[in-house]
Amino acid sequence: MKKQKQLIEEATIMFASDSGGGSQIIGTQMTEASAIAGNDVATLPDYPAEIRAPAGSLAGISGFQLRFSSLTIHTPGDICDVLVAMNPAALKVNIDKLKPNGVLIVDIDNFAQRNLRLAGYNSNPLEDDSLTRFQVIPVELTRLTREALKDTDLTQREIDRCKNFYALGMVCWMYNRPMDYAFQWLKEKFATKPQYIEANTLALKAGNIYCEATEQFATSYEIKPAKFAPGKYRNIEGNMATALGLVAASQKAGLQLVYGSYPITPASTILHELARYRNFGVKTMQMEDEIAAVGVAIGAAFSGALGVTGSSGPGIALKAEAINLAMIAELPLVVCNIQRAGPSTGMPTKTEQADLLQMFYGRNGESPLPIIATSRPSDCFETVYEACRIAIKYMTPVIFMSDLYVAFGAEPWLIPKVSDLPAIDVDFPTDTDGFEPYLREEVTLARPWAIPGTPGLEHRIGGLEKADISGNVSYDPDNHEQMVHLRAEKVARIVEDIPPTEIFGESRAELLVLSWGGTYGAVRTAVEHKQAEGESVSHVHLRYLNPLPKDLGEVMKGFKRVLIPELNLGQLRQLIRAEYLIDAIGLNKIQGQPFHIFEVESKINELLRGDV
Amino acid sequence: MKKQKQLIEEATIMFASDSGGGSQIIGTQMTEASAIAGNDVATLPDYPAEIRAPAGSLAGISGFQLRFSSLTIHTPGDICDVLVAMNPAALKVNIDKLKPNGVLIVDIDNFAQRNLRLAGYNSNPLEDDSLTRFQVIPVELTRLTREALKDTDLTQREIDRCKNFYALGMVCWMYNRPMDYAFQWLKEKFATKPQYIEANTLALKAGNIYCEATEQFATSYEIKPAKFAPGKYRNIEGNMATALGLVAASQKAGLQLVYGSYPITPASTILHELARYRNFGVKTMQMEDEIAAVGVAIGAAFSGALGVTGSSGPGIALKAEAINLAMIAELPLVVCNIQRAGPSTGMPTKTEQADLLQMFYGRNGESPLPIIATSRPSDCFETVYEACRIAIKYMTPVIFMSDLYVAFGAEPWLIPKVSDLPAIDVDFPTDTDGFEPYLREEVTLARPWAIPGTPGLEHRIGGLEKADISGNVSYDPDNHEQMVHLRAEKVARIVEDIPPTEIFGESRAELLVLSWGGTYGAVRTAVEHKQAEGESVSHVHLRYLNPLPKDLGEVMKGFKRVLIPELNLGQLRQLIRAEYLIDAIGLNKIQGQPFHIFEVESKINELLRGDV
Amino acid sequence: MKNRTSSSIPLAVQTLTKQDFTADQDVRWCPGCGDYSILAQTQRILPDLGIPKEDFVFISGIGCSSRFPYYMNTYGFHTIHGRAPTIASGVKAANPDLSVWVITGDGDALSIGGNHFIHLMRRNFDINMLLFNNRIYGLTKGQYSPTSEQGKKTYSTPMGSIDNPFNPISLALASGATFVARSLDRDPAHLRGVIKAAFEHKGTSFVEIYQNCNVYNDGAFFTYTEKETKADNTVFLEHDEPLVFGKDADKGICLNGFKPEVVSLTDGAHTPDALITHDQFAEDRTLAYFLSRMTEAPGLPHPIGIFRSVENPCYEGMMTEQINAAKEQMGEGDLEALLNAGDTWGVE
Amino acid sequence: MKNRTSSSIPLAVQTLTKQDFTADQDVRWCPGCGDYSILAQTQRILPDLGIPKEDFVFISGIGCSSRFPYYMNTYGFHTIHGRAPTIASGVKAANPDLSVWVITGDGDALSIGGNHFIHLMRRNFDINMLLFNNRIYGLTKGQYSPTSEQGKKTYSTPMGSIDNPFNPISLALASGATFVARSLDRDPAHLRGVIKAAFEHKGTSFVEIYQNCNVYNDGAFFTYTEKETKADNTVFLEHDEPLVFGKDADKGICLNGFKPEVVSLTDGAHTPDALITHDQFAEDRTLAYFLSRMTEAPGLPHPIGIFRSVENPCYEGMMTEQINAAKEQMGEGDLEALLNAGDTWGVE
Ligand SMILES: Cc1ncc(C[n+]2csc(CCOP(=O)(O)OP(=O)(O)O)c2C)c(N)n1
Ligand SMILES: Cc1ncc(C[n+]2csc(CCOP(=O)(O)OP(=O)(O)O)c2C)c(N)n1
Ligand code: SF4
Ligand code: SF4
Ligand SMILES: [Mg+2]
Ligand SMILES: [Mg+2]
Repeated sequence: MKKQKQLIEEATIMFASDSGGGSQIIGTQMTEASAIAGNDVATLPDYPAEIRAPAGSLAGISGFQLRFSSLTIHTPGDICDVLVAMNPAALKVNIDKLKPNGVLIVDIDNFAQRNLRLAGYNSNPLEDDSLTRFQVIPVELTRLTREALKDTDLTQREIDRCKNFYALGMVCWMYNRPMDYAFQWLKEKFATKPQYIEANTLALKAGNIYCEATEQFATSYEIKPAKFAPGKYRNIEGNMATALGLVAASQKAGLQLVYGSYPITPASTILHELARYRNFGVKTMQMEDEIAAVGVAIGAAFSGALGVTGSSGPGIALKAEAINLAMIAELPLVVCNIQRAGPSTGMPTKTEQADLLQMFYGRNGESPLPIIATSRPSDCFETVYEACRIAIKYMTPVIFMSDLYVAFGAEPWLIPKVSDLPAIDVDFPTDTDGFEPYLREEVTLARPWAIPGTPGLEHRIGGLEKADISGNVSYDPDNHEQMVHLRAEKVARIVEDIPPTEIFGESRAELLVLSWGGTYGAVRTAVEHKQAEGESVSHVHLRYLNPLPKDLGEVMKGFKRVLIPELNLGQLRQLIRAEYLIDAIGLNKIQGQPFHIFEVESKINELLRGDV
Repeated sequence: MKKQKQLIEEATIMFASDSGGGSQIIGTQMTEASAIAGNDVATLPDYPAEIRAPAGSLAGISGFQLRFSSLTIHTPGDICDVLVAMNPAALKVNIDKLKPNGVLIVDIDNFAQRNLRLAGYNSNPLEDDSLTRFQVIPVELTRLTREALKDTDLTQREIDRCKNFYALGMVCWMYNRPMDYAFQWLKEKFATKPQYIEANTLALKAGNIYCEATEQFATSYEIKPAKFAPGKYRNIEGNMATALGLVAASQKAGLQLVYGSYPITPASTILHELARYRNFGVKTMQMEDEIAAVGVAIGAAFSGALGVTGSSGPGIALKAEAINLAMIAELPLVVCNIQRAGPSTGMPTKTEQADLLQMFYGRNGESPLPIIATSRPSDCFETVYEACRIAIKYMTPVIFMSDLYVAFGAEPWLIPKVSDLPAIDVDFPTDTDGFEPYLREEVTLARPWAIPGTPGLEHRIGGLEKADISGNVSYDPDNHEQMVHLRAEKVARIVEDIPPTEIFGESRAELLVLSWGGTYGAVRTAVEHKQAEGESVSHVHLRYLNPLPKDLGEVMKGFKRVLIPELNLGQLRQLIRAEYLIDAIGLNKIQGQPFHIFEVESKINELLRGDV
Repeated sequence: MKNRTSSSIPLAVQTLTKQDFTADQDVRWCPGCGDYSILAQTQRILPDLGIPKEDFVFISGIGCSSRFPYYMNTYGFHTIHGRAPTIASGVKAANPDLSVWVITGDGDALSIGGNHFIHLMRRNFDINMLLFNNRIYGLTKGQYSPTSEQGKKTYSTPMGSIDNPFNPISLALASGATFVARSLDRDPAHLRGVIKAAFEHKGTSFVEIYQNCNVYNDGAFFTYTEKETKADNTVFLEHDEPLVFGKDADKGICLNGFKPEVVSLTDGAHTPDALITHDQFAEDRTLAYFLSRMTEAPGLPHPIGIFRSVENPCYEGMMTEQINAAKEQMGEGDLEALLNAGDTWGVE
Repeated sequence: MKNRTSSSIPLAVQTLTKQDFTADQDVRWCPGCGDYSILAQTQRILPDLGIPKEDFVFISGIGCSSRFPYYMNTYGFHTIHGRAPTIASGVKAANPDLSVWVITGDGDALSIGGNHFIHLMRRNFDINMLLFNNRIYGLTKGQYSPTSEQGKKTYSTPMGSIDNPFNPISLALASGATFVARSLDRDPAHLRGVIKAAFEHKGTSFVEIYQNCNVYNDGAFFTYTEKETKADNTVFLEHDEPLVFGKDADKGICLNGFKPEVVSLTDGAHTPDALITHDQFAEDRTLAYFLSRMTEAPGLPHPIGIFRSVENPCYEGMMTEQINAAKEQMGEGDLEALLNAGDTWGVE
């Protein structure tokens, strides 16, 4: 049989299996291979809720969505071209994500009665008519894998665990991906267990050959490299980039990094990542709770280290009192809030951006803090680095906001040169002459970072209101008012560090779409599409939430209407309305899921044309 | 010598001494006596910062300001007619509060070199010219008291502690106050120490006679009773009224009251007060921290009690995560935030209203909660009662906001009849038929309060997102969105319980002054004054902050401008601007002190006339 | 509820079965997880306790273990991380008639919830706490916990953890716990017995259950639970019995000053009389504390069973007493009188 | 800093005086408060410790006691209620060369801060904690605390408190504290000695100091501090010495099973040899625990002194070791290499 090879622009694939089934692994393999092949890639892992559910149950399905493209892309895709479903539950959970006429690969060996029942199917969807709108490719994946590995020494159970690599081999064939990356990875991963290297390599190859051999697969696809700015790239997950950004900031500042944390999804992987950098002098401390975690970071900051703490909404709530202490003590501190879907425990493995106002206001009294948010995995590095820079320059805690979607997503990252990273100047005063703990730098209003161990600069700080300049405890009414204003002013002055707002599109148009955080990809793509259709719409994505860029009010004046899409009930909108008295319109989704591009597009359509 | 008696409308007196010196006691005595005499009264105790400082030091001064009037008053007064200063520090701390030509009574026996130095005086103010703008009445208070009590068996130290009653005797003479109330009080207070009754009674009388006898006092004043609505009155402090309101709500609802708390200024006295009501079945539980305190209240609510917790800003911050749990679990709970000056530990003995946005937004995710605020000591009862009523009716935590100024202030309270209190209906379901833990009442959207111990209604709740109706854990995207909207809608519907907004003054005018919380008195008085001068200004004071009254937008349209005076940097203003896109103007004071009437008046002037 | 004695059990109650305590939700622990056994034993023993189903309340924090209440067809509250003891205290304070159970994990109880843990112990509410100790954070996918052994390599400690672990039994004792026990997920009969004893104890009952997390910390307790090693590495505490252990009950534990010593019962040098006799009712808690420390000394067996069981007044009981006393002294609260107390005056 | 031995003390350091440690702020405790003495003894002993003033850091929570750092002319941080141990841990972790002191109260350390307290003990940072135990909340004006005796009447417990108090020494021991001592505000020499020993101990040192709050809990410890009663009601623990006490050193304490017994040394029936000999260096902490419980039995004297002092690796030291090991294994971190690690590709 003559196979066809077709050139396409891009593809989106979803791997889905029981959570122990290896979807995350082969998803990552395919991502790396595609990235190395020069595609732009974007991924979206979809972890099951909390605990490993019994095999075959709906609650236990783990998914990995991957989009790779010869064009620049910003999201893992609204809808999939291919779905690889390892069992009925995986099918059921994900079938809605497959586009009409999309390719559905299923392991039919797993479609026995018991599995169907576990997935809540009354009849076998492969046998009834429910899947006719797709190209269903049933594969005896279990049998074929066993067959391929029958000469290995592995137990049946071990053999079955190689099925995912068999599937990967198939997908590699479909998209003409070289398998070298996977071979290499297996060698490193199982360095001490050569039998696993062999078996998975066999499975991989067998899957690949299967496609070449069988008539089920007629066409393979080729996706050319995307155009990237020149430079060196690697594929990176959001939390990994955040961890690297923190290490980079500490190194550039010449400071020790002390990261205090308490495990919580989706922040934990920052802790895991940083714990591997002891050779950079990084001190990760898993503490008894979130309060202790921020406590050690504050203590470290007082001692002259870069103190950082990270958590997610419920844990951040617990840190509020201590963050407020750092605020009044005017110590540099970076607080990473990797948001997940709330309220309360909420949906811990789902994404949302509903903690913005919590970060603004979740502390008693007037407690202004700079807040910046990352927009995508590759942006985490730069944004958290900027958070560190501001914290040190202005002597203030800074809130860095990310979210689960960004934290767990991956995409190519243009690796910066260390020498190109912005300088972070640290000045530990030593001069006792005229030293005062709350004497401020004129421009930034930062107070001196005088650290224990410095002779002659002994002083006391604390959470009681402090007298201007001396820092002594003060109950003087006018002093309190002055200090409240000084602290607000200090944060306001950070506006000088914010570059002019970049408008994507015309600076005067019908509609401005204003966004922040992890919605960047969907919003940017939607606006690109609309602009390509000639619509009068522009996009501004905010990194700095507090203070807002000083030209933002002016920028918004160029537009008849402002649309603010958010994964919450309208939190940025509330701030924009209050600040600029603009009747900004919201597009609000609160489903624990990122925006689909089409959702943003149709809201734009609605606003531009009045179609509802 | 013939003494004169002069009829006046009102007077404001300040007693000031070392914190052990008894100012609070005689202040309270004079307040009660004046209230019983039919005056309207308002008080403002001014506690020193935290700890008892050494005798004679500025930091240790405790003050008590009292205004009594034959007219209706709303504040303890901007400025005093009389200052009783027991030592130089008391003088120094408070002299700015005495009006020009005001009466200054000092204990000259305490103006020795050492005391002057402790107070930071270089020269004796009684001897230099610094006090010429006042009517200084130096009294040998120490010597005179010792003289008067020389025949008692008390030690000199004990005798000296009676000085405050000597001073009270003098003030009673000045304002023609009967001393019976004080006599009676002494009898009860020192029931087991008759020698103290005798001594203080002697001192009281001696002070009174001293004024009658000496030429220093030429005029005494008489203040006629104020006009009150008919009824029975008592003088009440804010926190005491709050405690009574909670007991009343629990009794009317037929529920046990469980109050979980952890001591913190200025909330602790609610705990102290409630701890005295064991005979009402009130269970006060002083817990290990604020989290445990709200935890027991939530547990109690789950069990079918009225669960209440109280704290101040820093403690409230700690409770955020648990309050969020109660929100998603949809349990009735009342959270009392008795605000103090922040941020962080701030100025714990001073007042502020800067926690409003914290109460709105200080929790992760979308976490809407009803918020209501009391305006004055006598209003605490009704407002906290209303908080309980809403909590139970709508099955939701409710935030009750007060502040230190209201909590520690006192004024006459028209005692309600128990039968007149609004009904609080509690319905614990028992019918197992069709029972679902999250099946909602149609109008209020309240879910059923099915309590442990009820056969057949066994069910599980928790902080994970729950499926509509069944309350089971759900990760379904659409369900999450629906639940987020349902919870928001439930709070929004409370608007139906809010009476139409009362406008004090014309409903169409130049200026609306919009206020909330403890600023009521100063704002209302300022507006009264301006209205009396014929100015076009009205006043609306909000009890309900979330939701806002539904007619508020309409109401505000009747005014050209809206002024929002707040003891913060503009928190209600931020909400009003965002909600109504109105360019509301702020008058913001953040000094740990309440507004003076004149401050509000001059802002009104400025806005009405453009004088700056 | 505990004061209902078995003789007064209504018939309807006696006929409850395990099935009655099984909720309709799918159990979502990893296949093979030790939590299944604890759930099953609890569901099996509850029908025997003689109280109606609706009087049971299970309250948990967050963690794999804390999903437990969802699977029990009783009242349940899956609260927030570490705070279950506080919410349970509120439940019990408000309604002392309920049988209140706290389900928690080593992270939930001893890390974020450490403070509530020690305070619950000292207050002595009549609450039963089952701590599923798997020496790992299961739900957040494998970080070390406050009971993980020093040097443990986990995702958050790739070079090994450096904190010393807590001994939960010692901590509970030092906090004032009146009932302290340890059991094993893999010894169903013993587990049921301990759960029952915890229920029967009036006051806070603390039960540490060694629980296997087969995904993140597999085999952590196999020395104490598996047939080959169990007998030589554990000693089962029985009241008034000498501390004897070993496959053939051939070893015993003697006291040497304040130190425990293993002796052979077969070499003729020692008889059971020389051994330490367990006294779970000892007012003084030094013995119990001493036993709890045996876990750390090498060569010594691990004690399993009830360390201490002493009756002390319960918080909720004392609260009720105060209320009764107050009512006696001041009369049942009268709201009208309360509002009108103090100095009042009338205005016509 | 503690590893600087006295022989290597620079001259400048040796000449520090109490005055050098006195800050310019007015001390604002109530006249007569026991805090004054603790402050004075600390200021007196610090110059003798042989380290420069700038290396001292005092960290406190909130409470009367917690104002302490303001009065010390060293680095200081008056943090938030209960959290001082966490902030101190951060200070020490970031800079192990500093001498870090936590100043706390019974409410601060054992109520809101209980969790950080027990975790600090188990981590064994080289930090010294002085707990001012006045068995009351001073700063918030007189509510009962977790060390208040049951039945205590305070503003928040007009009918008496119903929780059992903690024994801070027992709790510290059970949490794994390596140095545990008790001293008295009114015994300046003893207090200085204990503070010095705490400083010299490498690892977390916990010192409970009985402190008189003359305003809200006056005389709480007079039995142990005042001349008339002190000798008969306290026993001073000295390493390797028998437990002897009484005005004329006429009484001693024997061990009976696990129970302490007071015996007379004058009736001829007992000699000092029969008494318990204190061993503060015992690895096993049962003796120390046993001594800590003596506070509760009636008739027994109250132990004052060092209960336990054992060297164990410190958290910050092990952290440094891991860092050194990592550097050795992987080489000093190279940022450029780190960013470029993994699979990279170039685009021209
Ligand atoms: C405030 C908060 N912090 C952190 C978490 C994340 N979290 C959930 S469970 C858990 C630890 C679970 O460990 P353990 O209590 O031992 O329970 P197990 O899963 O092992 O049964 C953590 C850290 C959370 N849900 N809430
Ligand atoms: C979060 C928080 N909760 C409560 C308080 C109020 N508070 C301050 S100090 C204190 C207790 C003080 O008692 P203790 O620690 O024994 O210190 P002492 O004043 O007796 O020295 C409390 C409850 C606070 N400042 N912050
Ligand atoms: S992760 Fe461990 S503790 Fe959690 S369910 Fe799985 S096996 Fe059990
Ligand atoms: S209240 Fe008590 S502890 Fe606080 S300063 Fe006064 S005497 Fe000392
Ligand atoms: Mg665990
Ligand atoms: Mg105290």
